[in-house]
Amino acid sequence: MKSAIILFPGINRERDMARALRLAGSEEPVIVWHKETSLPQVDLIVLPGGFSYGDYLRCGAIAARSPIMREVVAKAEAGTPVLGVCNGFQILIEAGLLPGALMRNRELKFICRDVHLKVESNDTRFTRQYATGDVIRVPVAHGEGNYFADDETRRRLDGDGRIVFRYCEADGSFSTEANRNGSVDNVAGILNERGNVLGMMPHPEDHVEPHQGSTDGVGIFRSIVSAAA
Amino acid sequence: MKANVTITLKKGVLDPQGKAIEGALHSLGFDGVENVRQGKLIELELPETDREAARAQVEAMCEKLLANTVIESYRIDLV
Amino acid sequence: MKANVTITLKKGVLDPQGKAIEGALHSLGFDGVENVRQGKLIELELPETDREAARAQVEAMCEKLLANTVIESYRIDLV
Amino acid sequence: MSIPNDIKITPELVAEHGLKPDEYERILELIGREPTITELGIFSAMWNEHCSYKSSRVWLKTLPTEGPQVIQGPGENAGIVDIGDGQCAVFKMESHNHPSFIEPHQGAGTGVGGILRDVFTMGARPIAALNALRFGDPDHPKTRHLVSGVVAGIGGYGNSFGVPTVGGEVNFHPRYNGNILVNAMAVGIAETDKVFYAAASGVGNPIVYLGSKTGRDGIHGASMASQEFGEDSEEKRPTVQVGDPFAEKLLLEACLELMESDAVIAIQDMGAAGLTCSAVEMGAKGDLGVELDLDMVPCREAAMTAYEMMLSESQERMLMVLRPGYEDHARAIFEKWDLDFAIVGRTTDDLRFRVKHGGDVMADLPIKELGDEAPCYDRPWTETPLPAELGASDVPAPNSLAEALVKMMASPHLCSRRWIWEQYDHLILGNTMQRPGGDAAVVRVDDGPKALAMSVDVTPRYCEAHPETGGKQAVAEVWRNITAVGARPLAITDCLNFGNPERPEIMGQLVGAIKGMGEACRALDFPVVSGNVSLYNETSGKAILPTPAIGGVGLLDDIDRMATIAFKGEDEAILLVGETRGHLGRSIFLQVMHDREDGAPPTVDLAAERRNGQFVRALIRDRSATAVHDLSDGGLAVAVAEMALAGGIGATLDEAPDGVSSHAFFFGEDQARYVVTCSRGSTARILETAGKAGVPMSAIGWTGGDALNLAGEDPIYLDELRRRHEAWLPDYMAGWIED
Ligand SMILES: Nc1ncnc2c1ncn2[C@@H]1O[C@H](COP(=O)(O)OP(=O)(O)O)[C@@H](O)[C@H]1O
Ligand SMILES: [Mg+2]
Repeated sequence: MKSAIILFPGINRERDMARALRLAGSEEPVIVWHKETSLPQVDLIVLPGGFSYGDYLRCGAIAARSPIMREVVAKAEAGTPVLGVCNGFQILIEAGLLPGALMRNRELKFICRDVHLKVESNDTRFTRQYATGDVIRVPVAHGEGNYFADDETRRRLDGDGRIVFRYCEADGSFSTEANRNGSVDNVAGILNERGNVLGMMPHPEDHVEPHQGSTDGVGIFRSIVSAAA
Repeated sequence: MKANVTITLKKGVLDPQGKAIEGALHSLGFDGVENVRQGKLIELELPETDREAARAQVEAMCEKLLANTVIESYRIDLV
Repeated sequence: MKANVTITLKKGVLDPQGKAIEGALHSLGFDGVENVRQGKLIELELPETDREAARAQVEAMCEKLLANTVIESYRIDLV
Repeated sequence: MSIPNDIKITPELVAEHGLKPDEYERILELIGREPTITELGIFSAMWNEHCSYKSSRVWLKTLPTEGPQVIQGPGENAGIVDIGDGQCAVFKMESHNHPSFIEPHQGAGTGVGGILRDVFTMGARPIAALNALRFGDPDHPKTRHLVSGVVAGIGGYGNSFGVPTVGGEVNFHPRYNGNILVNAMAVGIAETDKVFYAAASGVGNPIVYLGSKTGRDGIHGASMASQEFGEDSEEKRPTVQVGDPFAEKLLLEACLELMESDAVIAIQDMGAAGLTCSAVEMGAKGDLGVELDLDMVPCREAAMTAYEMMLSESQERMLMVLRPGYEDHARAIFEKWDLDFAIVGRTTDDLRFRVKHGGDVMADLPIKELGDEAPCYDRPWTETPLPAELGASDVPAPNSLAEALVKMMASPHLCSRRWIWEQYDHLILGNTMQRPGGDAAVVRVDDGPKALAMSVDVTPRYCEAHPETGGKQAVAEVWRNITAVGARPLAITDCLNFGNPERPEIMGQLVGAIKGMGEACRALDFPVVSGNVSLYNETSGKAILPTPAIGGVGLLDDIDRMATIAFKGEDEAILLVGETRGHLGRSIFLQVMHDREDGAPPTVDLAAERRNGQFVRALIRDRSATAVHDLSDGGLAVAVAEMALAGGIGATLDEAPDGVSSHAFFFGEDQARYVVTCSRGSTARILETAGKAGVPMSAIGWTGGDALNLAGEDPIYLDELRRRHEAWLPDYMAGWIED
């Protein structure tokens, strides 16, 4: 599998992402600088985490308007799978590839800790290695992951099965405590209509080796690799 | 010409910062304060001297970058 | 009574946000824009009806919480 | 605030620059004329305590700084130790105390930025950050605001920059009410044959300015850091620097990218006293003169004077000497990263530091003397006498050991610091093998199997009682923490925070601490490779507790042979390593249960430290130990409680041995001790090996269940203990615990 990682100034989890892709069997990802205007032919485009442009103005806002994003949008519309994690999710939203908004965490503080996610659907190219209903443990590390969407958007997302991950307790139950950033409907990750663009706040790429405390995140990367095969 | 752009969350959009500030004000003893909302102010200068043209330019900036019109509305004041 | 508090960085204090926004505006083609500075706007309502008393209260809120007076200055508008 | 260069130098002006009359006399002698105001500013920056170490230099020289592992000791931006495979670890700790008190968020943030810069200036990519924080009494009206600002500032900077903040420590004590301490440490990895130093070489080589623009930030910041706070300091409100972690991240990437070529001859970050310090250091270290043309310096404010540009402490800036011919290559890289790049001067052969602005020479000084001839004081000092020992019988036993333990674990001194480290991204880079909460943080190097272990420690209440013992203990505790994860301690950095050295008793504290540190470093083969001194931490004549913070780094050869504090299974034996006499003087037990801080600190037996530590490390290496924790604040019961909470498994502890009273046994803070668990089957063998090695070791209980049972006491259920242990900090910060 060939993949490209888009590098915006201030992005800082590109190494974590590249390692996770390698471990899942991808070729070494190509790093594409934000000032580029074209992308190589790849099976996956990744927007990794970090603080593009310092998260100034709004998280992801400035990066979403950089030259490479026109190409990312075009490829996404043509069906290339796109994964945006954390800041990458924020950029996808700002670029209009995913609906809604990501606001300051409920308690206004940055949160770095492990969370549990419920895999709401394994009928996606990003989650086929899981079973629907699986609970996985992966870390979050963000200050603005509080997902918001208006009622209609939420209903549509839910109805179309496009809410892929929800924050939950270890036993899979939903609670306010498990939803520390305050997201509506405990949303942690969503798909676009066509099913080829996934945005999520948690960092599966940091739970891919036993030494990191869990390998629960590796399923996402293996799913992508197997879907591309 | 100088322009001040005020960007506020649309009505109905939850404002976690405003809420937190309100809570903090209450615990500092400012009991009656309510409906606290936080927004952004962006000041800028542009070479354009014609007011209408300037407003149009700043409006374009807002639409393209400064505001996230999904959740925010903006107001432009030329000074 | 409603109050709008505008909080801006004092002169000379580095404004990394303003700098980044300015850069982004330039690369979007708004070449001439300069001196972009970002501030905060806080809107609130308070039960006080006397203007002077209200102003004094909001001032106290600014000093105690809303503004970081080491690097920021604030302006209060009662509406 | 435009300052003309021909302003008359008055005694007042000299005093305002923090220079003593005799120091000014020395300047006159050195240059043979009255200095210009720009020159006075340059002298004040170079000769203040912060840059010149004038009060501490004679004593710092006594610290051991060498060893086969040391590649670079003190004297550069950071220390360097060999970690094998052609790689080295680059690290240093620095204080940002005064700025953090004035503006906690920006002050702490720029402190982190400064220390990260020190590390990547040398060509290392930062892989971890740590911080040692001291705040005033929780009841003091400013404390909450300071905690919240400092933590947000450290997190805000490190998170955005992209370095995991993996460890640190926090104390609360009324003696820090007016002077909090924010000490930040950074650790990076470089290839040993690709490290960069500050010394310039070659005449006529271009000096380039990189990074962000210069503003009027923190002018006099360095002098501020060397002045005692007065009651009016809050009114003075000096210009504080605002950090831009985004710019720093770009600076990191641009510098490392440029360093891949042969372009860089010398590099120095602009920290305290910005352009002045960095330029003088590059020249003086390379035996070269430096000429700067300030017209070329990128400024973000209009009409800045030479004086202002030379003293500005704007952040995220670097100075480099480039190999001629590489200018365009360097410029292209910095422009790619949207950073400023300007050629602002060149090296000369006349050993002068010459600064031009608008065609005029604003300063022309002998460059070597600026550093070498800085005042150096052997200040008078008085030794702190060792307080009388406090016997266990002088300390009333609690009604219930169990209740005392819960109370201690729920106190500000021992409660969980989760509220703090969850605001730090401690996982970024994917190499954090031990998160905050254990003995030492462990961060893997690349894809392993090698890892670095690191810890910062000092016990100020011991240092207050007897600085020499406290200095020794601090080094020993760092060494022990690194040992407890299975790593081999390599070297330390330090941050010596004290009051006004012009007072002999304070100077005596500094001297004592350094003596103790030196002794411990020698005994443990744990040399000092970098550090920082912060003096004048006093308000209205009241000094902080003497706080020589020590940051240590160790090497773990294989992450598969690493220990953690968590109990691993039911029914394992709990063993105590080291001798327990039950020392309660200056203990947390004494403080929490009796509101007392008296007695002598525990004795530090360095031979025992070494012997016991080596034994524990061997147990970890041969996988005999299933969990390991060193004993420190709160003693045995607290250590076992922490192990139980971490593993979610309870424990039952036997009674105190004959001759030691129960409360002294469970809460005493004797040094050189560890708690280790092992399978039941291996207990006898391990005890026998310990006996042969002369290591005191005894079985004291076993793991299992959902509660902690101290001999003869009601069970302490882990759920309840956890709730109490986790509650204090978040409750306090939410304002639920009244001032
Ligand atoms: N307490 C100390 N112990 C050992 N080395 C020290 C100590 N204090 C300062 N140093 C060393 O002196 C040099 C100058 O320190 P400093 O001025 O703080 O560095 P920087 O210019 O990077 O801020 C550094 O190499 C530092 O490691
Ligand atoms: Mg330095």
